[in-house]
Amino acid sequence: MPKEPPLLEASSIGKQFPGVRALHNVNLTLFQGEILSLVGENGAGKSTMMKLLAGIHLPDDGAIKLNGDLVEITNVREAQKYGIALIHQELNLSDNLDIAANIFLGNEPHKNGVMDHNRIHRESAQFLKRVGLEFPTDTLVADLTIGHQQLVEISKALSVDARIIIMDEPTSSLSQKESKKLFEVIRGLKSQGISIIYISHRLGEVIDLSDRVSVLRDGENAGELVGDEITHDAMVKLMVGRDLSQFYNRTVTALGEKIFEVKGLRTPPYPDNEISFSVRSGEILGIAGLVGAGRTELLQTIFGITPAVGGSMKLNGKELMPKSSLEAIDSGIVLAPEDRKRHGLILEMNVRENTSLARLSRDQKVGIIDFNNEYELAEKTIKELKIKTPHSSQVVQYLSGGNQQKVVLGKWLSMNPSLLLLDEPTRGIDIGSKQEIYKLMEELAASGVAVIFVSSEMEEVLGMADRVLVMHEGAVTGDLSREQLNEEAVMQLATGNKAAA
Amino acid sequence: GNNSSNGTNDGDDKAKHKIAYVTNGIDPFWDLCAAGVRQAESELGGVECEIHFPTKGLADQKSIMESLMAKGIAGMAVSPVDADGQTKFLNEIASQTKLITHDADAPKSERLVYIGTDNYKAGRALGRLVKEAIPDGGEVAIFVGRLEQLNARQRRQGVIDELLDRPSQTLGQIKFDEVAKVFKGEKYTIVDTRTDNFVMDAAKSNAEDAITKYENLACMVGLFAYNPPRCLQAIKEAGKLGKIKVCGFDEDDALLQAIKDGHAHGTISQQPWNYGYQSVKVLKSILDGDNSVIPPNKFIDLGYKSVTAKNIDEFWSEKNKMAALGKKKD
Amino acid sequence: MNKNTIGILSLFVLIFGFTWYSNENFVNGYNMTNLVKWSSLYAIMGIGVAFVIITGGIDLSIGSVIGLVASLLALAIKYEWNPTLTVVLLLGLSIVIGLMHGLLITKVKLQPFVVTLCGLLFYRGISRWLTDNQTMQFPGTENLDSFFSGKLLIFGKFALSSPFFFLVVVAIIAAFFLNRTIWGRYLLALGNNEDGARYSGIQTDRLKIAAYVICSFLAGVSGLLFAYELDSVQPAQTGEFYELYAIAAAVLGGCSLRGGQGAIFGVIIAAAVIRLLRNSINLVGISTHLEFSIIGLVILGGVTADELIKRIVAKRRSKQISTSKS
Amino acid sequence: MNKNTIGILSLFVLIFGFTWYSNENFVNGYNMTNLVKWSSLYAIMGIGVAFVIITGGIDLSIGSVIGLVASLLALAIKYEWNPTLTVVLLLGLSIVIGLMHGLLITKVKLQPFVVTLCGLLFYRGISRWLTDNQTMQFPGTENLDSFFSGKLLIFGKFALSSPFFFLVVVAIIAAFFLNRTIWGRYLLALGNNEDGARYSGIQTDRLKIAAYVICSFLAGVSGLLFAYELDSVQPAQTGEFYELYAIAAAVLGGCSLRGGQGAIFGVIIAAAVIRLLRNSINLVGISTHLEFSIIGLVILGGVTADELIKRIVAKRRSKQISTSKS
Ligand SMILES: Nc1ncnc2c1ncn2[C@@H]1O[C@H](COP(=O)(O)OP(=O)(O)OP(=O)(O)O)[C@@H](O)[C@H]1O
Ligand SMILES: Nc1ncnc2c1ncn2[C@@H]1O[C@H](COP(=O)(O)OP(=O)(O)OP(=O)(O)O)[C@@H](O)[C@H]1O
Ligand SMILES: [Mg+2]
Ligand SMILES: [Mg+2]
Repeated sequence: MPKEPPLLEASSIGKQFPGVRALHNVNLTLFQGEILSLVGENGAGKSTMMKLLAGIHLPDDGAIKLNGDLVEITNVREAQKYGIALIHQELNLSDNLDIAANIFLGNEPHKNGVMDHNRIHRESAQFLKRVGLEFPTDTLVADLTIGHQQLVEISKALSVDARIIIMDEPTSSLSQKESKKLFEVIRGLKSQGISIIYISHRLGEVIDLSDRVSVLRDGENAGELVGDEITHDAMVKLMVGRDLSQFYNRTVTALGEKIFEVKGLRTPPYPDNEISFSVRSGEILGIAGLVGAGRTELLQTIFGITPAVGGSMKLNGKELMPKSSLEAIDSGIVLAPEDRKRHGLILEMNVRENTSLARLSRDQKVGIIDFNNEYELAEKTIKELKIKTPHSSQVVQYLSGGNQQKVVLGKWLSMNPSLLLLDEPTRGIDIGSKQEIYKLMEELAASGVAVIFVSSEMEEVLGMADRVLVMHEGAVTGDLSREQLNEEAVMQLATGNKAAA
Repeated sequence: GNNSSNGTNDGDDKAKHKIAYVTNGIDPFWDLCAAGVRQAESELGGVECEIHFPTKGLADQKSIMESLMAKGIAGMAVSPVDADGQTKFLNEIASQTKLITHDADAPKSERLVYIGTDNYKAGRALGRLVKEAIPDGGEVAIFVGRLEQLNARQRRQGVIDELLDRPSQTLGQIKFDEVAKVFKGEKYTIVDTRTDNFVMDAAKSNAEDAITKYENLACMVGLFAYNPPRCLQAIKEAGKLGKIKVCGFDEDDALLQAIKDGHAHGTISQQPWNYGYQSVKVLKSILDGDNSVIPPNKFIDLGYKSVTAKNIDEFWSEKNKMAALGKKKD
Repeated sequence: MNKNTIGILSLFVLIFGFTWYSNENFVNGYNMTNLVKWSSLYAIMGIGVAFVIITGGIDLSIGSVIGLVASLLALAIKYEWNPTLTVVLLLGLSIVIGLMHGLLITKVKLQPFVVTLCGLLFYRGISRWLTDNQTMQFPGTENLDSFFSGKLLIFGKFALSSPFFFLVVVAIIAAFFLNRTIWGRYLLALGNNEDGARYSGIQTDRLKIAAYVICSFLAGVSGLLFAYELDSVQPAQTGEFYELYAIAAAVLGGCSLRGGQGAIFGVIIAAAVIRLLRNSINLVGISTHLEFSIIGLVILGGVTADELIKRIVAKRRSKQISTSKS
Repeated sequence: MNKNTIGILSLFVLIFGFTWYSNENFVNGYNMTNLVKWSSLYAIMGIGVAFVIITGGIDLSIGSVIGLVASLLALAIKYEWNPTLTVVLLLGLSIVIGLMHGLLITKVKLQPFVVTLCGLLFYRGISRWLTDNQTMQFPGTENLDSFFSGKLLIFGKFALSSPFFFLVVVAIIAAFFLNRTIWGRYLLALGNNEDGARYSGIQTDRLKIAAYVICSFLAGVSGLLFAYELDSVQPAQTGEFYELYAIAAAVLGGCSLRGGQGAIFGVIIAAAVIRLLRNSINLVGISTHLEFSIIGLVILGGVTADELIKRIVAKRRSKQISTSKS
């Protein structure tokens, strides 16, 4: 491990938001050419800490030293000057502009304000090559997949000549394959002497990648792990303050009848591919695949958000082809969507209003809301799902990611669905909440609900699914039973290699 | 419409002079003028008239006139929104077509003749009506759409000067009084002038508010056609019909009815149909080569008419007749 | 009552007090009758546009719809149609107008600003054209007249006029709809997050269309009320600029143009503030030329104060939490 | 040239052809001179508001700023101020106005619609008040007159007027600014994703303020041009409703009200389309009463066609992608 003085040293950092103490007395050091991982539960303050380093927020207390010199990073431009680049948790590209424009945004080579287009494109091409993205530099960002956009963000960090690149959950929307590619890029950067701060809830990645791990809990330092100390259990213990054993302890229950069947379903983005499969009651079916494999589209089609262009579906023996989410819900299908904040919740409404949103139309015949009923439903949901919220009138915006996801699930569970669709149910969710969500999935399956879940996290797929469908470019390339399940087989199928099945 | 575009037509069409009648905006007043235009068109023959009501003031009026020039028009009668400011432009028009002004003059321009009324004199006549209505004197409030228009200012000044017994001023050199000021004369006090920007509800609520504010209000004077009816409504709703007198300008039916019923004292009418009718008639003569219609001072004064209970029936039936005549063509 | 409503209510009380202090005639029965009447007329429009604003949309066509309905009413009466039938047809027409706006916005996915701006131009033109731009009156429809502009004497000279009763009905239904029914909840939800609402099984398109229908319908109702109130229609002018006052009332009353927020009571008070201002300007004797300026300043002052107060409250809250924690 | 611009250009050609066919006088020098002049005046306003729209904002105060600048100019000339100095001061004033809008929007975080709506009311009132609502003229400022409304004869009766030359300068600078400079790029970026732009180190607030300043400044320039073009100012009327035409031109010309999109050339053509329509209505002999309706319909038709074409293109593209994939 590096012995020279730290490149970056933040000490006793404190940060306050209206209503929240995000950071308190936090210390962080980073050495040259090091990959430091930052882990912690949702809301532990990881992103906030990084935003302080990148000049987006100002710390209330504490000091930051770069190369031993005390610095004050008051805006993004200064951070860039110090060689710090942050790749945000949420993508922050302007998708009306092309790749080159985004890479150099805010940092364009110019003469008196007049941009040097040629240089922008020429140099962008070099950065793209470094991260292994083979697109013309004038491709609109809107036309890229999320994974590719992520690589554009990294190119952007490279373009400012960063010595410290901070990546806040860069893999949360990447598939295994893309993640692997990203890790190569990260290691390449490290070998060039660039320091990386890496944030992720995927502890496997953290173990693979990190030289050192710093753990945050409730906005404070919870401990540090170096080298061999970096194990799953050790990190979890520091994060949640106790042991979390038996992570995926799927107890396989007896499966019931086939309750949901899809025949020759064709989704709008891949109208030529026919998808067929079935699920039994009590079964947890996983869907694996690379980003853009069409998994989200498949779930959305089943849920009626993007109606199918062909094929048929049968639920509980009844034919159906929902044209809207309402139809799907009415027939017993519910979806906890991939993008929780955009699709799953009404962020500015409270827990009570969110949990009752779908159910309102059921409980009331004349359209008048029964507030007592609504309140009871919310309290019941909070208790059953152990949602951490001060009261049912708390605005969901202020809940942590895991609790937000539980609100989404609570909304649907009150509908007593026969088929529960989960799209990346644990994306961006910390390890403790993850486990609770897994438990919930199991309980539901045990009660006879059929569960279909899409996940890009291999461990999760392997750990939770009774059976796995693998998709590649809109087609189902494999259907693996629990016995056939292994990482190798899934990866082969996910990359379109049917022979593996 | 369409047949005007294929120029080679029967002789009948060829002989017709194309005349444009351009107003300075949209107002009930112009509807009656338009009626006069239509009447003259059908009565006199040999002319084809188009009427334009510019929606939004000067810019619209200018671009409409430009389009008319482009289209090729033999004669044009216009009521300039701002006579002084438009002089140059009017001269440009006058160099290409027979131009006359109506309702508002542009004395510095090369228009052939002006057909209209002396609004200051008409205002003084209105002042005399007020004096008749409240011979013992009292508070008077004035209501008007906008004071940007010269005719509105002239009328208002005429009323004020008459009520304060000031000497008569000459049109063209009138000194205008401020708006936000009270003018106290021996018998009469002009307490307020309120504008409404042609917004009807503002016209009505201005009247209502004046009734609220001035408990001793004796007479309300409406300078634009729609003002007196709004005043009457407000008075009626306040239960002060007859207590507060109304004198007005122009010839809105509601006002005429009120004069007949004794709820309003009187109005000054410019007999707008004459504007339209005379404009067409004069233009036709000029276009036919007869310039004798143009008097030496280039002003055809159509005068005004004081209408009170005495002559209301006669006047109203004439108005109805003219309006109906004008509309026959449609 | 929510916090926004308290702000606007204070503003109302302030101006009311000031005007009363400046002119004691202000509170006499006749003036109060008028103030209530005009405020009611504006509030009805304001409530309509509030529904659209709650969905995150906007309706610039209100004034022109008012002009169109009033013009057509006058026209129909002139041609001796059955007045009651005409009124029903015109309300139907205003519903159809709202439906068209809604369909263009949800199905063709045009922007509300553009659709209703075109509506503003289109209906105004149609009104002028159909009536040949003639000023028109409403003779001899006594029943409708007292229905739409009748007065009920309460005491002394204070009377409540038809628009007030219309407002009461509209406000009660609107407040009930917004706060007590599932559709009101859905409207607020979709105004906050349209996708989220759709994923919860809410038929967002239908609800948005409904909001535009409500808005145009209430504009239609206002059109009838204004027509009978003024006993006269000027196709080119009746209703002009009313959309701006209606939107101002909605915003000042606590609706966020970003959607998802709205309070019927606030809108009513805000409409009253705007009318009160005009009344006050006339009574206090400020130059009528300044009217627009004062209204503009008060609205700006109102929303600025609102924003600043919100910030201070948020800051204070964060301080409380931090002291309670450490 | 981008795809949006082709759409609006076709519309222009279509209406041009139709009008020419209907009335051969249409293309005469005199009419073309006027068409170019009015189009230029509208385009300058349109370009101004385009900058604001690109940031995702809106400016409703343009017309009132025009009215205010024109009124103050007339007032200053009446009081015999130095005309050139006055012009400079007025342009300074319009910059200050834009600055205020920008500050209220970025610092106090008020919504652009509200701020500029209040501006619309406020400046109009001030214009009326300062001038006592009198129509005013511009006597004896010959130099400025020929600067702001001079004409350059090209051939026959066809002349290019000052507004056209102003437009050329404004358009070139604006297009250069938007497409070639970093600030133009920043505007587009922040209009699309404000947080993203800020995280890239762009000072989004300053740029937004700059957009409002540009818009008000160009409104000020338009105010001078209109004043000299018309040789007269009506404080209550000059500029009224121009904001709507300017916004319509910007939207029709390819700016999305959601921000992040804009094309200067498109705005110019769109302004020309709007003027052309009015010219056409007068020349073809359609009732002037219908003018608004036709403009409304054409704008609506234009954006609808645009939207539908975009969808078809998107569908075709997605098909190509899916076939190339499988
Ligand atoms: N701009 C803000 N305003 C108010 N509160 C904020 C803001 N940003 C973050 N917070 C709060 O600060 C706390 C720390 O948030 P932060 O985003 O740093 O957590 P995190 O560790 O990155 O969590 P996650 O794993 O979910 O990304 C949370 O309670 C969050 O709600
Ligand atoms: N709203 C959209 N507009 C255009 N293309 C889309 C949209 N949503 C998805 N796609 C495209 O459809 C394809 C399938 O995407 P989908 O999101 O279903 O993939 P996925 O397998 O669920 O991947 P992920 O892991 O990112 O969820 C991809 O090529 C994606 O770019
Ligand atoms: Mg985070
Ligand atoms: Mg997906």
